[in-house]
Amino acid sequence: MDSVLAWLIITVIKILVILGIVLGIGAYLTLVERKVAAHIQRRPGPMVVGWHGLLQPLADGLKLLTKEDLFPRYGNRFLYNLALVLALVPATLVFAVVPFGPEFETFGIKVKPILTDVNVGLLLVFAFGSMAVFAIALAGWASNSKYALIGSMRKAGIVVSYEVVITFAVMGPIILAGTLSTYEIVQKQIEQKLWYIWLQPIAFVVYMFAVLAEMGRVPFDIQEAEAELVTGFTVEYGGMKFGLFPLVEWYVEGLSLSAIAVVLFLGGWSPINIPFLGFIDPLFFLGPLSPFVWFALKVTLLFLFILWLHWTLPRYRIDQITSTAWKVMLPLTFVNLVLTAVIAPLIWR
Amino acid sequence: MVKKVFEKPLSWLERILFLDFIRGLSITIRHAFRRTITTHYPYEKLTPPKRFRGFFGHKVVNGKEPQPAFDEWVERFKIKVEPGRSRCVVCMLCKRACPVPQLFEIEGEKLPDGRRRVSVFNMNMMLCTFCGFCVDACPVDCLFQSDIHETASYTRKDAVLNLELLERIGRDWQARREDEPDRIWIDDAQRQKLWYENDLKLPEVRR
Amino acid sequence: MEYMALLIFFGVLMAVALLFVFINNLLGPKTPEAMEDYPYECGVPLYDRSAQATFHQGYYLLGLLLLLFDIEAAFLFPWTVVYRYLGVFGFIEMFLFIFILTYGLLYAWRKGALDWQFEEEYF
Amino acid sequence: MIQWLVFFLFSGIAVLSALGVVFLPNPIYVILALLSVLVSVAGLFFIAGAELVGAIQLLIYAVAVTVFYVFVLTAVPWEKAIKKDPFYRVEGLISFPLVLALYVEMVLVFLIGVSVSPKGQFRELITKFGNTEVVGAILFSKYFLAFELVSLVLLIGMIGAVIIGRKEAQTYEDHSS
Repeated sequence: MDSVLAWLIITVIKILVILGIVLGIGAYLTLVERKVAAHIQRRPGPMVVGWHGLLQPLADGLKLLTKEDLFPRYGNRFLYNLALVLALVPATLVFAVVPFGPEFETFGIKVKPILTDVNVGLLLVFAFGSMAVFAIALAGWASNSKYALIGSMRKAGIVVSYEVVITFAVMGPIILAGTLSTYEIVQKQIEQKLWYIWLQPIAFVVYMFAVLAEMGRVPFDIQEAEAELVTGFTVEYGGMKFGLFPLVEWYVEGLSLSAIAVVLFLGGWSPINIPFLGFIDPLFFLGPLSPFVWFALKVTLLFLFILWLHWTLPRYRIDQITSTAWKVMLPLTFVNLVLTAVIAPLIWR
Repeated sequence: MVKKVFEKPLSWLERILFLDFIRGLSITIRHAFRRTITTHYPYEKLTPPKRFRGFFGHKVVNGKEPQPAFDEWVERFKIKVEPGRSRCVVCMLCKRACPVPQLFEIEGEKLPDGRRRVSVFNMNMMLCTFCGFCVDACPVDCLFQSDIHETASYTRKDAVLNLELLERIGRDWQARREDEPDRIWIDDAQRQKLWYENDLKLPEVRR
Repeated sequence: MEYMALLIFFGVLMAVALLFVFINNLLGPKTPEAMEDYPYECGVPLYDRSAQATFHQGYYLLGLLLLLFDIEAAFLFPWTVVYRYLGVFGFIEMFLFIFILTYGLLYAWRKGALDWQFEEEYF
Repeated sequence: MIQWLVFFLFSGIAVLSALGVVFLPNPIYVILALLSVLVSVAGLFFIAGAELVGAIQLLIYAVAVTVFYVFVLTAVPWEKAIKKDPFYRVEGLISFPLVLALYVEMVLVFLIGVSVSPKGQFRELITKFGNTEVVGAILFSKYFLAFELVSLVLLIGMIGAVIIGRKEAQTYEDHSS
């Protein structure tokens, strides 16, 4: 009974930490995005609220909270609200299988900094990650606007194409690691002294493309397409409801899928890697905190890279996106799978 | 003659290694770490060019009227000329030229000495498209467009310019800018600094 | 036990999501106006009350293909995990599997099923 | 104890949503109810310890199949779809014995399967190696022929899908021209 209680307390603490990450850091990423976008366009970005706009997300949040709750006239109120729930819940559930660092011991209890280390973690990631499509489809359907409907159908088209690609792209690292658990995959990379990106550059590129598509980031942001669809499926939402969709789609999903990319390809919480030789840790002075810092650093860099892409590239057309997925990405992942199967025995020695 | 410019198709190496992506990314990252070039609008304001077509104003009588025309029109309509007041001769040509004539509300009054003067000149800016036809039509160079571009107001009533306000805008403008040479930007030097100090060049088309 | 944590997390997230749904109703002002809830249509009146119209799907067929390839992926995931213990036999098995399905992909490609199912004029 | 509680929760949701799939008039509610059924059945799998099946249930049924139905949604003529009167009464009557036969078959297979299934032989293996590994080991050694045949079945399915899908597109072109 005592162990159950301890487990419950630890679980609740982990859940609170994840919620803090999702809602706190997620909100502050709006500021990061605006600053990055501004500097790429040689503007200073938000500068007024707080020092260099540091309090801007709070101001935005307050503004969104005190908006009137509007509902489009001929829409479907139940589905309109259900879309919000469906957007937030699966996207955040992905964080349950993201390992933030190695197992550590405090007060005599061993704690894994991962909510649930399940055997099929990766499959859950992609299942939950793709479920965002229902939120968008429902939001588009329930708000009874043609812009929203077109946007949501485009998102469904993208998910159809990239769902296959992403599942095949991650098979390479899984072969090398021989497990589907996210925690174990990182451990295997540390044991084999190898980040899998060195052997899986194709899979990494394909995975990043698929991440951009699932997040709805440029160059695949056609479900929003400010210029033609007036931000697509969110056009009839207002207040915090409007704020939640970009929060979930761009920031929460972006963070979780970047974290999974770090876990699969960049060695999770391990420091800088020299293939087959070992790891160099310039942050050794942080002691036991260093793995967590490494993990956060890698996720941040990857996320900044996605932002950088967003503010550089133009947008593709929907048929170009789907045909890229099926005609370029999918054959590439097949080739990558066979190649990995050939070289994998060398890694297992 | 039309010069046709075609983009060179990507080579296989460029396709595989995403070289065009990398080229674009390198441009954006270089710009990201340079100095910002924008003015922070509510705190820093650029002066618009003299020919800027903003809010309307009435030039006042100050001895710089377009001479043969002004005297002719004053004689024709028997206008009382008061220095420091509007040059308007109540000819209604601006109202005629306007595509939305009901935005003008112009009335003249007869003074005891038999001469006349403009008494009401309201312009409802809610209807105005800033096309400038009225300015072209004005025979005495009275109605003009000033450099005021912050035209927002809190109530609809504030959007109606009356004679007093028009004269005030005109007096202000004449004091500030009437003698300026007619060029596009007042602060060309500042613009040069913004653009050329940061060696911004327009890219050439690859062919 | 591991999945219980997932279930608890799910419950907490449902609560958070419901909070997000109702928070605007609680905190926001209520100033009813005649046209405030009118659907967005670029400032013109709606043509039909319902926008949930039927329109032609360009990627209908891709949905079917997704289904088939996902089933394939479902078979390959156990293989990736146990490949280490299967050796050459496992490699040949997988190679045949992928080969046959690549043929399916090529067939779909040749038949134009991977293309957008529209005429050019619809762009 | 708590396992049973969660089991009854999920199975209750599954049964209720299945009833919804059958009786709800609006197609989008039907799809939502179907999603709810699939997710709660995945939850049942997770409780029973069949992690791989549960995850694949989520990946294939809850995402791929249901997204496909979302596509179908936009191809439905709405004026007809929302009407409540039954369209296919005769077909329903004809198919009823078939559905009944299917259910009887399912029950039979279930009972026979329970009687001949290995009684807990794999329990230790699963706790030792994990669900996915055991499934993979059995699938790729004992049943490898079935596995290869599956690829053929999938190929046939793909070709059928392409042929049917293309035909529809051609008729569409015929109409438009």
